[in-house]
Amino acid sequence: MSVAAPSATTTMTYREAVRLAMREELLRDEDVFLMGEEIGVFEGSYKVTAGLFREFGPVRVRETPISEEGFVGAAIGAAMMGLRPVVEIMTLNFILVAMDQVVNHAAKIRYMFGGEVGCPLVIRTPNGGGSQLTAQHSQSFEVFFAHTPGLKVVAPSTPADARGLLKAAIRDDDPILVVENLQSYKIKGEVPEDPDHVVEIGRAAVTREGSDITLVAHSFAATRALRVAERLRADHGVSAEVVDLRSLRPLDTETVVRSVAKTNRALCVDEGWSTYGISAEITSRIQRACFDDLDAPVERVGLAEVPMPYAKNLERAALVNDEKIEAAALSVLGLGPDIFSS
Amino acid sequence: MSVAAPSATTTMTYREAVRLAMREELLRDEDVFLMGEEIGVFEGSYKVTAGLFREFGPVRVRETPISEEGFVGAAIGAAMMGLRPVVEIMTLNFILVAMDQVVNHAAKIRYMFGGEVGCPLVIRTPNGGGSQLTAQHSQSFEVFFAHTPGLKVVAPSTPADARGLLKAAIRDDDPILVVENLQSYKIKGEVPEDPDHVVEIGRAAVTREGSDITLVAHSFAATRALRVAERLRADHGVSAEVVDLRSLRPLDTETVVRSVAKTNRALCVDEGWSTYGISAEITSRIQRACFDDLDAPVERVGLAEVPMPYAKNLERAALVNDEKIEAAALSVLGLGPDIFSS
Amino acid sequence: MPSSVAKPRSTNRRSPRRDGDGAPDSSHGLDLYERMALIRVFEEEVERQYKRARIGGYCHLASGQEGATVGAVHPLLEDDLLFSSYRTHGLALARGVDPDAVMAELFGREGGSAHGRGGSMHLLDFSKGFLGGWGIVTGQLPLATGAALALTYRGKPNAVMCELGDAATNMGAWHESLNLAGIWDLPIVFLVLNNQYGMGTSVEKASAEPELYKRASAFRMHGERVDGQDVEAVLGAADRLLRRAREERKPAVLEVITYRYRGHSVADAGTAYRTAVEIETWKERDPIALYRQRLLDERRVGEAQIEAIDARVEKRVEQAVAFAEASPEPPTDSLAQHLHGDPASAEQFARMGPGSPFGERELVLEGLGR
Amino acid sequence: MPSSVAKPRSTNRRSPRRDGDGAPDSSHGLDLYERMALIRVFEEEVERQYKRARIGGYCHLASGQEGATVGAVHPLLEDDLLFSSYRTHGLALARGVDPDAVMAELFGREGGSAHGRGGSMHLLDFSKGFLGGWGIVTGQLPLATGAALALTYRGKPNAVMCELGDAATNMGAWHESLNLAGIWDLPIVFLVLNNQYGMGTSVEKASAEPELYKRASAFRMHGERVDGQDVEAVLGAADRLLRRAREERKPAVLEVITYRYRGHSVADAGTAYRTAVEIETWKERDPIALYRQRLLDERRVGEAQIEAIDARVEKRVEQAVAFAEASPEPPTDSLAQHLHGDPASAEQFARMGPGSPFGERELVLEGLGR
Ligand SMILES: Cc1ncc(C[n+]2csc(CCOP(=O)(O)OP(=O)(O)O)c2C)c(N)n1
Ligand SMILES: Cc1ncc(C[n+]2csc(CCOP(=O)(O)OP(=O)(O)O)c2C)c(N)n1
Ligand SMILES: [Mg+2]
Ligand SMILES: [Mg+2]
Repeated sequence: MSVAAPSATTTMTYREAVRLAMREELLRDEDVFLMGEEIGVFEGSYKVTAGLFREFGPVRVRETPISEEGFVGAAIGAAMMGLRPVVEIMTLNFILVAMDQVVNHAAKIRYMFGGEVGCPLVIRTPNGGGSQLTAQHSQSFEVFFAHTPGLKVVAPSTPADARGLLKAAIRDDDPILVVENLQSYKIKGEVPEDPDHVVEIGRAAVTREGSDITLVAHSFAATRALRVAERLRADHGVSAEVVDLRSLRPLDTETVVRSVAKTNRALCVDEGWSTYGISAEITSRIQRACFDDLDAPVERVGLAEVPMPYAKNLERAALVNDEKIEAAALSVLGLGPDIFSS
Repeated sequence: MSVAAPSATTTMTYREAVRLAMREELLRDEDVFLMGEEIGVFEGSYKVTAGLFREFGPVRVRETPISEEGFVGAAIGAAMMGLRPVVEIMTLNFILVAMDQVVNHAAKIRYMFGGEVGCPLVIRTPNGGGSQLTAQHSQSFEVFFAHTPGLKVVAPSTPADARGLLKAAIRDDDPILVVENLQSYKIKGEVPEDPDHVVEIGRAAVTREGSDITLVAHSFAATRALRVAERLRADHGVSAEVVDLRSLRPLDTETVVRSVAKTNRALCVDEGWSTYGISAEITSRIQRACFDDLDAPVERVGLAEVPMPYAKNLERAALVNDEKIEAAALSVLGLGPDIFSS
Repeated sequence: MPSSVAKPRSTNRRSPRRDGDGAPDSSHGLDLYERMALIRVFEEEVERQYKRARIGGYCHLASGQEGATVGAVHPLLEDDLLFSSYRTHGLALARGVDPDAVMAELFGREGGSAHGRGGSMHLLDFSKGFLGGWGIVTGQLPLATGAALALTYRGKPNAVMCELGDAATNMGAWHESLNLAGIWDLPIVFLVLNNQYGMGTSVEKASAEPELYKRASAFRMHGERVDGQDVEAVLGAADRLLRRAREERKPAVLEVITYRYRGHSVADAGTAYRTAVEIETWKERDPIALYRQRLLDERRVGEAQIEAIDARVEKRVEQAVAFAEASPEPPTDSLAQHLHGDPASAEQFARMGPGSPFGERELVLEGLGR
Repeated sequence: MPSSVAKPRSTNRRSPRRDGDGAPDSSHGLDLYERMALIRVFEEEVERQYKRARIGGYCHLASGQEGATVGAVHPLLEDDLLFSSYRTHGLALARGVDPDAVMAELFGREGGSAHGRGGSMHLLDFSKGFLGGWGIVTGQLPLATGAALALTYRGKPNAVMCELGDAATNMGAWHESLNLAGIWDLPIVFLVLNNQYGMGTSVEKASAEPELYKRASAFRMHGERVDGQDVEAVLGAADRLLRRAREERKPAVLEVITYRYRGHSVADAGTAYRTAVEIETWKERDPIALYRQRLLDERRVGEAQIEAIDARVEKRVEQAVAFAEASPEPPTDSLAQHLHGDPASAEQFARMGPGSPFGERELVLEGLGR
């Protein structure tokens, strides 16, 4: 496995990058197969698997009925036998019906049997809000899985990471949840051509250097953070550093802490609910490791703490957006109104 | 509803207090009924419902087959119709098969339908470790529910709170998870005799006053925290304040913050995994509100981040215990070895 | 503030246009026709409005299924209850939910049946005994089972009908719900609208027993199958099973064979997994056209009456659009409203404070009325 | 370090004591008897050791079910796979898992089949095709279905047997697993050990169709019922269905009627929900006593042979206890071992640091070998 970034790249969308990763791994390893609802003839609800059924046929690209508990469990069982299933859950929301299989089985198998059997399983699924998908269909509760020992959870924000982390996950011997994002699928970016290029699990990326504040984010929020950093520079002369976590469990505390030790201020952003969310853990770790470095409390921006409403204006008000992140960053920097104290 | 503590009390166990709460509410309101596996003839897997089936019969105390998704959902549907089901899940672990009904249905119903229908549901279930129950049967992932807007989550540690909070939950018009604890069932304490005494949801309790450090905990960890506070006094002359959260959502940030503003140091303890756990949120809120007050980083003690092992010695090493809490408190106080820096 | 826990009404009148044994008379025929026509025209308008971006999110049409929908829903009594999946417009309209409120919901307006919070998948009108509108496949089955339990608990003589799709019968919640209904003798009819596909997957591919009504036997439950393109056949079967549910407290499965002309949702062309010929063949047995022809052939009604209905229906849908357009957006500062219903909630959350400034701050400070 | 992903062995020899068509010969009879006797004696010892607090946690005995267990497991070929619930001692022993490793597991020792991490509910021996030992009711069904899929995927001629209890047939995962096995033509036999109760709830109370084998019909699947107190009858049926699974790739349900004498677990007296008479009546048809009598009656074996077996079995169990006692506890500093299997895991977690000092510190610093 080469991990240094190779030079030759191609431009493609995040969606294409995910597809490419699956195609390459299907070609590379006969034990790899895909499973999920509508991933074959229908080409995937979000067209991520388009073309793969035609190329690899119904055994390698196995269409399932709607029965997430059954087929996620079947994938776990197949993984125990040494196969490497890559399961698509149509959106993260639907994993709740398979929660027991993921949390009480996949995560526990190796440990509970004293290492006698493994579970090299990948579940990939998009999270995220927007597009008026409403309460039962717009959630970002990846924190449930990040909380669970025995699982690994990654959440790429760029096409290169989407391909590189999915490939790493497929080659990894442990159960991994790969969190994609509905808003990210159309993002374009450079992707290394080397079919053996993978992105290491457990390494955050400093996607923008800066000196005044650290924005910590993952998934689509990391894309937003980059945009906001630009705005902060252009409109306020603020130099923001952006840390894209990429991996939620393992979590690269070191990279986050190194950045905050430099900038002395941190804002954690994610698309989920803040309370008991991803950003709670990041905050906890920063305040411990950077206790003497911080010039202001670590703050968070997240989804309004309600189920996602349908009406456009309400949904807009609920979602994280660039303006909210910017206002929060300015507040942390003492450059805008203090929006945090209640 | 009287909320001031009445004078007349009776001594009983936590288990008896939970039972009494159910009995009183069954007598008070015909819309209240119990549901769950083995809660009737068998009298409950942990005997919490003992005697109630005999007294109230099979309609008010409804035994269910093993099908948590089905009967939790049925309770939600009955609650939509205005009944007040009190569901026992044998232990928290088994709620995972009903996760979709709890998180994607109960929590969302009122909001998603614009307030047109409610869901006055109570789910009560014990969490916790110990007794070698192993990986699939010893978990404390109440953080999943505390993270979910639309739910309320309470976690009493004393017999009085067990009764008072369960009664408050049954009378509340919203879906509530009441987290009991296998280790707490045998705890004895004073319980008010007034059948209308309830404990307000959303209020933490300062169960011990102190000036040097605040121990923040819930459920059985709050019981341990009190014991450790005594040890700290006796062995080290330390004056520890203990805040028993009692309610995880809503969370009484004010009471926690008031305490830490006084003691300038905080240690969060819970029986679950720390990473992305309850204590992450508590820490986040303390570091924000007490930024200028803290003399040391907020620290946490939790379960070792592995599935629960069976072997006695491993289980003991994994669990939170008084010694670990004490060592952590001393470390936060600068009175013992620094066990937090890696 | 609405009462925090809605209670079902206690009256139990039969709907006026039903005669004693479920066989429809001629005005009844017109009524059935009108309901089907309304649904069809309404959904065609929905698709247009979706394309104009006045409706968003997931939006599932059921054109072709009107015979199944109207036939199954019609025999419900006023105090019976109806639950449905996300393909819910037709079922709501058939149940008598106000088309204005349905269209306004799709537009995301305060005048919508869920005040703009729910959208296409989450219609609900408790006063009509229409209990949603649910987005997770089979999520509604346990709920409907619980509603039937509540009827029994309260000694009501009514029944519940719970609609689901063919593919939903492969979910675990189907099994658990039917088992509970069976052992508890609940008055509930599980209405399987078998439109041949779950998204792009055929029944044969997804279900080891593709004759879905036979799955009832796993619960010693009665199951039967009926032609969904024949609205009266559906009505007859549904009426029979509902009576049995009410009177004998016996659950049942009613499988209705039907077809959706459009894709799974408006985002799906619906052509990748089935042929144009197949779609055309089904259109030849369009439930509305067939029923119109039958009413005319049997001289139960005249052309003029039908045409009057067609015109009325068009008007009704136009009116619904006008209502929806005129209805205001929910106030943006009501974002946190309706999260909790207990009057003490504001006080309970008063000491929590915001997790993030755009988090529950609104919730605590505004939504709950401080 | 063990290979991170275990692979099933490729040999596919029939077990030596089986003849061509499943009818047991006389040495076979002794073998069946011995296996049943071993399980009985082993479990009686387990209860004693539990009472001496050398075994802890949940502990579910199956005395009375030995005919069902041994009969069903015996016809498995070497490369077939067996999954079970938490009532697993008998199934593990019947499958040939070393009694030493089973007892050591119950004692929580490093020499246990799961190196003391799993305990009573989580026995596993991949080398014997015994894949657990699972604690969530029906949790093992999807897994077993996936293992059958893996056999098919790899072109293996083998089958899976998946044990579950009667009450487990009320869970959704039962339905989903059987449906998948049905549509995918998987070689799997779902073995329902119907011991009349799920904890304290009778089959009649819990299952709308109490003739559980009939539930197979919801998947157009073959189902049958057999008397579990007759080990040879069980063996014959299991053998037939396993052959069919291997040769025709057809799943099936085998319901075995049996009884557990003890409570649900050692913590349950087992008397609140059933009468002493009921228990005694079942004991009259004890599978081991019946089979011993039959072997003697049919003169397939002599008293002396039986007595020799009884003695051997006692010795074997004593030896298992001795082994378990001698086996060391897992090293306490190995707490985090086995959490992850990928060799890169230590490096992946290297930058995480502890969430709490007793949290993943061990994990990062010790468990993963730094
Ligand atoms: C648990 C779950 N999994 C997947 C989905 C996505 N999904 C929505 S509708 C649908 C197909 C359902 O088909 P069917 O039950 O036949 O109903 P129809 O759409 O034909 O009315 C799927 C897969 C979902 N909503 N819930
Ligand atoms: C999902 C889930 N719910 C509840 C339990 C608790 N529980 C363990 S065994 C059992 C009874 C199972 O009965 P049955 O399937 O008949 O098997 P038996 O115990 O008779 O062998 C229950 C309720 C569990 N382990 N998992
Ligand atoms: Mg369908
Ligand atoms: Mg049983």
